[in-house]
Amino acid sequence: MGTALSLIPLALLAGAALNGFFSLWSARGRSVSRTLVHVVACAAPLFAFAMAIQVWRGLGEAGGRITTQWFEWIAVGDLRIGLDLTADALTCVMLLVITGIGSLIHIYSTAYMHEEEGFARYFSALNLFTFFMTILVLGKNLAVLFVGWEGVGLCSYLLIGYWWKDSEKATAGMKAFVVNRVGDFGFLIALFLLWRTAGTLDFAGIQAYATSEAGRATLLGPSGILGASVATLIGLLLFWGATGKSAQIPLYVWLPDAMAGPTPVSALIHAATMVTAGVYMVARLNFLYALSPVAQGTIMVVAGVTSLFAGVMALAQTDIKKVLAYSTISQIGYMMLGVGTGYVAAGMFHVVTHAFFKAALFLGSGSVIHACHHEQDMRHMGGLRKKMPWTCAAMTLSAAAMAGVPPLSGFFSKDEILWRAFSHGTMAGKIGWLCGFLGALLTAFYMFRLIFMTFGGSYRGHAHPHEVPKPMWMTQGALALGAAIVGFLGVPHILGGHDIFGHYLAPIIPDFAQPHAAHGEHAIAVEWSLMAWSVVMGLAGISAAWWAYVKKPELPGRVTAKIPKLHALVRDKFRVDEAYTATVVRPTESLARQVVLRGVDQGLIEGIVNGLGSVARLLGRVLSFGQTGLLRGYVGIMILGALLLLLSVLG
Amino acid sequence: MHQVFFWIFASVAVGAGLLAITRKAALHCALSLVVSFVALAGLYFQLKAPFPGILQVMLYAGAIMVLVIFVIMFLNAPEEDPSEKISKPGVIASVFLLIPFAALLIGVILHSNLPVPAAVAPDFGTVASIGTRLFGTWTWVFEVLSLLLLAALVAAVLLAKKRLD
Amino acid sequence: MDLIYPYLALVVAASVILVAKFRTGPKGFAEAGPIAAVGAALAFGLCILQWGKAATPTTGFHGFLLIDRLGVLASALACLAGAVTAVLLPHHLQRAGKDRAEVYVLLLLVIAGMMAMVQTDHLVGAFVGLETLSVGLYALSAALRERRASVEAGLKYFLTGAFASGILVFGLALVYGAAGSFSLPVIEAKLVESSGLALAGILLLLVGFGFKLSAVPFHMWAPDVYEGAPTPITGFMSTAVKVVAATALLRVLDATPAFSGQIVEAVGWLAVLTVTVGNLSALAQHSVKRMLAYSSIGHAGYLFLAFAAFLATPDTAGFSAPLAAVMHYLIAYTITNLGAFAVLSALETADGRGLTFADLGGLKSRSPVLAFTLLIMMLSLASVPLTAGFLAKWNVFAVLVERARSSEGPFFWVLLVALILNSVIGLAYYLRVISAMYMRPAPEPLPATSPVSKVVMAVCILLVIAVIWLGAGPNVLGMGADGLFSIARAAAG
Amino acid sequence: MANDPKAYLVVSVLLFAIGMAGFLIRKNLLIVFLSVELMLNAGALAILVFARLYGDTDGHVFFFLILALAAAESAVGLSMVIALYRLRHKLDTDDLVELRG
Repeated sequence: MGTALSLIPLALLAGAALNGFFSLWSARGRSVSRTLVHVVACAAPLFAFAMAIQVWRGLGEAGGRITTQWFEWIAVGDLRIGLDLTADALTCVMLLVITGIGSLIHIYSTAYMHEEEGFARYFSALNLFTFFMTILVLGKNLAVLFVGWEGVGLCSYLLIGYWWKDSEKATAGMKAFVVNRVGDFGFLIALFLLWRTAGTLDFAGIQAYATSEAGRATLLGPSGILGASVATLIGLLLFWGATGKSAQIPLYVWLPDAMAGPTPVSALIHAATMVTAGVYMVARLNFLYALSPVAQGTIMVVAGVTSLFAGVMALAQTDIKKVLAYSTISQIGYMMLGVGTGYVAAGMFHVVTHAFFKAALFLGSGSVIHACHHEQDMRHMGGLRKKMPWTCAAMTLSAAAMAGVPPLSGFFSKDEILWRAFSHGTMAGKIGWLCGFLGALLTAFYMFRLIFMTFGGSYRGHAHPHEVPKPMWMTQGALALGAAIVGFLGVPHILGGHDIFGHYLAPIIPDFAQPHAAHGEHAIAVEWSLMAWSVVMGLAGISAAWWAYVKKPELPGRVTAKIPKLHALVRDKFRVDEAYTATVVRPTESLARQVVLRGVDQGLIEGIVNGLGSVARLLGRVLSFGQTGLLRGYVGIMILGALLLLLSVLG
Repeated sequence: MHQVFFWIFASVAVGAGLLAITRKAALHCALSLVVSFVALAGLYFQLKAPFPGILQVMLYAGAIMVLVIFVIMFLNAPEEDPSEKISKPGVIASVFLLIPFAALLIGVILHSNLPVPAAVAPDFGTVASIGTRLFGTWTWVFEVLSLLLLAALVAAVLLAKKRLD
Repeated sequence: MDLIYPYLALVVAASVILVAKFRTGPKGFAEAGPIAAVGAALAFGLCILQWGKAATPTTGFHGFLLIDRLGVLASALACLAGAVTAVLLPHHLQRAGKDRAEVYVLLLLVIAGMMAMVQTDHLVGAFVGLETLSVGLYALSAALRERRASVEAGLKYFLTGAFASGILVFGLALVYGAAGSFSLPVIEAKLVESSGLALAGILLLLVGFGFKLSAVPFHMWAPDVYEGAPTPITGFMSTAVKVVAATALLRVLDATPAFSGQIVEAVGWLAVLTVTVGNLSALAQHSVKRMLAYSSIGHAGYLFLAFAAFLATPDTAGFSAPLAAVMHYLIAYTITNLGAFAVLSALETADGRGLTFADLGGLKSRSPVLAFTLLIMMLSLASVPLTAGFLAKWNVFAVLVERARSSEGPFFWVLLVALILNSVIGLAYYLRVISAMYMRPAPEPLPATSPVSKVVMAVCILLVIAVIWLGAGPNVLGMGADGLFSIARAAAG
Repeated sequence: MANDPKAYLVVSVLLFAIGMAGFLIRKNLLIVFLSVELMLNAGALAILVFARLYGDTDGHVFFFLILALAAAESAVGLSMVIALYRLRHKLDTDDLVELRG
């Protein structure tokens, strides 16, 4: 069984290496068979998927945990970290999603990237990305997870910048990378704190420590920083890292820009897998968060606000991929809210369902863009229902799932999250619920706005849209079908279901209990009424979209005209980018970012380049103080340094 | 008598040293330095180091400085060269940096507990004692030194030879 | 006698080149490069062979030559750097239209000087070794004497270096005055309590070694000299010199434990200054070579951070973790930086104009091997996981965390924050190189580069393998991620 | 030794500082070069003082080494000065500013 586990990443790595080789080969001007590249590219994740299924099925008899050790990787003093892999229920969920949905997206890509140059390089990076993603979820300790964490970031950066001739895309990749580094900063500090506190980075070891008497006492003890406990400090720093990777407030800014990459990349990386890494990490360390209500509360509030805020921004986008980008941020907010409640199965369930419907939506939007000759503006679409029936069906089904129409998957997963947040019994839980609840209305509205603008009415563009090739519509159809039915894995008890998903994850959740037990019978009544309310909100959103974009299509224009300022504000994404420029970017990030930008191209991120350019020039001046080439100056500074050294020590 | 000679040698060494960095013409500077070095040799004799004193006069003042003076006379353009001037910011920096620096070191020295001068063997500081030490126990350093001199030789050839390639 | 086999290899190779050059005269002597490379590689191999025996330190030449693992490791790194440089130099010199056998003689002598500097615990022995390498490097910097930049680099290095030598001599004098001997074991026995004279002497030594290590504020020469010197020589200077200077400084600091407490803060602040100035200045550069010059100043800062931890760690029997961290860092840094400069030197144009970021555009398709090499080297310098550079920095980090937790006051936390922040800054400019190679189009018109020899390519590939293996590889034949640590640990034992 | 050894050491410090000052105030390469010699001699004087104090011949040997070093440095330094003179016909340190920033 350990072999199967090892084969998952190794197969993907082999695929990446082979395709990398092909890429080098073709860079030398030799021709490489497309079919061969495609076969290698798709075989790797498919094989990994098969192995993942095997691991999943063998998990029960292996006692819920399969571990395999590769080799000792870091040995620094008392710290010994192995490159070890482990799989438990949580890992299996992620593995199946990554390799399963990953395979479909690889297949889709073979058709989508048909006309592109450098396809071998593209598939090499895609395989490599999947490899790192499996490493991320398979890691037995935080260090291995971090390797995957960095690796997926790097691949994302390569893939976003895939069309490197387009400087804007190259910059988007850079932005993603740099913002993620800001998050990694917190993550790394947390890593070291954890190591110094628990003496290990192994998940099992940390868990044993966190549940031992002494460990508990230390983690709950003061950390010496702002009165937070050690567990709170570590938890918040880890969440800081997660906000970067999982695009939560305040580090979400990179995700919409990352949509510059090829659409299948957006589907795989920026919807289905990588962005859920932060959710996975919080879920993985749920025993740690269980010790810190403050950290949990912070997560719930931040996640709730993110889901609402991103939903609002999705409303005003006209670029089809931007709508999906903001909706992804919003949906990850739901996931975070779910894991933030401590009942991680709720969040993880949404990870799964979201992977299906969001991947289907992205692939669908890719098909639409493909059909409309690289047109991304929904105002130049419309009426595609007749021209692309398969795509239309798949996207509508997925949108309905996301909007929470029962009995599609999104309904069950989102409902579970909202209910857990509501019954969390804290103020933060209530805030999170309220935001998520309002967000549900927005979700339904902007999703169906997208559907109606794209497929409803008549065609407003100039291209000649047509249905996409078979591998494309079939994969998105498969995903949409999944989006429709996967929800039945988590039908709650009150609807006569067994919450199979929740029970499957029960071993990794320390206090797996239904709130009913704590709150008694009336909790069931609450659950019922929340559910009904959510459904009403979802339907209300859909109706509003129908009313606004089908029944009275002139209405949005009138509304916009009435409240131009508000609309402009929303359309400009609340001017967050600008606010960033003024507050965060300039003092901290500017140094790094500016030079990166200058190196990449001048004038890329709107409006800030000039300001940052002068900052960097100034900095260069200040730091090359005395670097005039004059020997006398050099010696003078040396003497000054020696004098100060002597004075400070002898004095 | 010893005292008097010390003051003479010391003041000549320091005074000539000062002239060596303040005279306008490079040639004058070099000649002042030779004077300073000869005065230093006198101090070395007082320190019971006759062989270093002789080396100082013969090799330093004699050979090395002659080489420098040769180069100066070869290269220096006869007319007034702006580079002969003394840099004013340099003077200010010297005053602000080096006076505290020297004062600090002098303070350290004056407050240190130096040992009472040991009684020395009669052959202390002679060619024989230094030679025995250098070629006896210090052979390794001598070997490395030979590498240093070889490197300097090759470097001089590399840099100054006119037609090398 | 077997103690000096590595020296013999170097000196014999140097003599062969000299004699052959005399015989061929002005025609030039094309085999000089290969002979020098073989000589240095042979010396490297002989150092490796000494490793086992060096577990118990032996002395020779009346105690002046000391063969211990610390010295053997540093010597081996110097030989390795020298061998790689000797491989890169012919290409570089031919492109400049020069065929200068003397350069290789000097290179070999410099390596011998480096070995002499670290394989001794006698201050004068170390000093003479240091001067040998300095004199050689002054000349090597100016080796392209028809180029103004090269001569200027040589002269600047010479004048500032001679100044630093003067300070070093005075520092030696003060230490000698306090202890009555130049021998480090004697000094350690004599200087049991702090004295002003000795402290001033040690600080002046710190300035002298800090100069060689290009620690701020004694670094001013470094960017100019690194930029002006022939690129392979710059690579050599930025690696081998740092290795031996750091090792020798460690020996001095190790022998003066009575003063550690007094200078630890000063060293720490030097470190903070060095990392910050190095990394921030690197951000502002246009020339890749100059950027790498500042980056190497930044890396000297990381070494100084480990020095601070070393000084603050109580002297105990057994190995010292900060010392091991320094050696670990030096191994990783040497290999990585050599790789970076190998690529840089291969890419340079005949006119000697410095490479800008734009010149790197589209390198991934123009020369995939060189681009990939530079990619890996940049990742390693930025200490991205799975590279040698990551483990090395992790080690420095670990010893700082250790100090921060066991010492009073926030001082080591400040150092820790400096390390983290600068690592983030560092990423920005290393990434800039990667983005130029992989994301930007090729410059128009393409710079006229000459074809790169197979040997240089092979060296690049070997260095890439080494960086990845030492960062993530299994422990095979004593090498690999884990093996690297045990080597550093053994050297620090 | 009739005098206080500290007096000799003060002379040595003064010469050392004068040598350093030469670096700061002069532009002529050759004079800067002379300043190096001054600094080295200051160190040599201090070492001879201490050698006398301890009655230790090692100091004298080191003096010999400094002398050899000075010779080697002057050989390299002067040949570099000549190389520069061939290129620029100037001996001004302020002229060495092509590399900077």
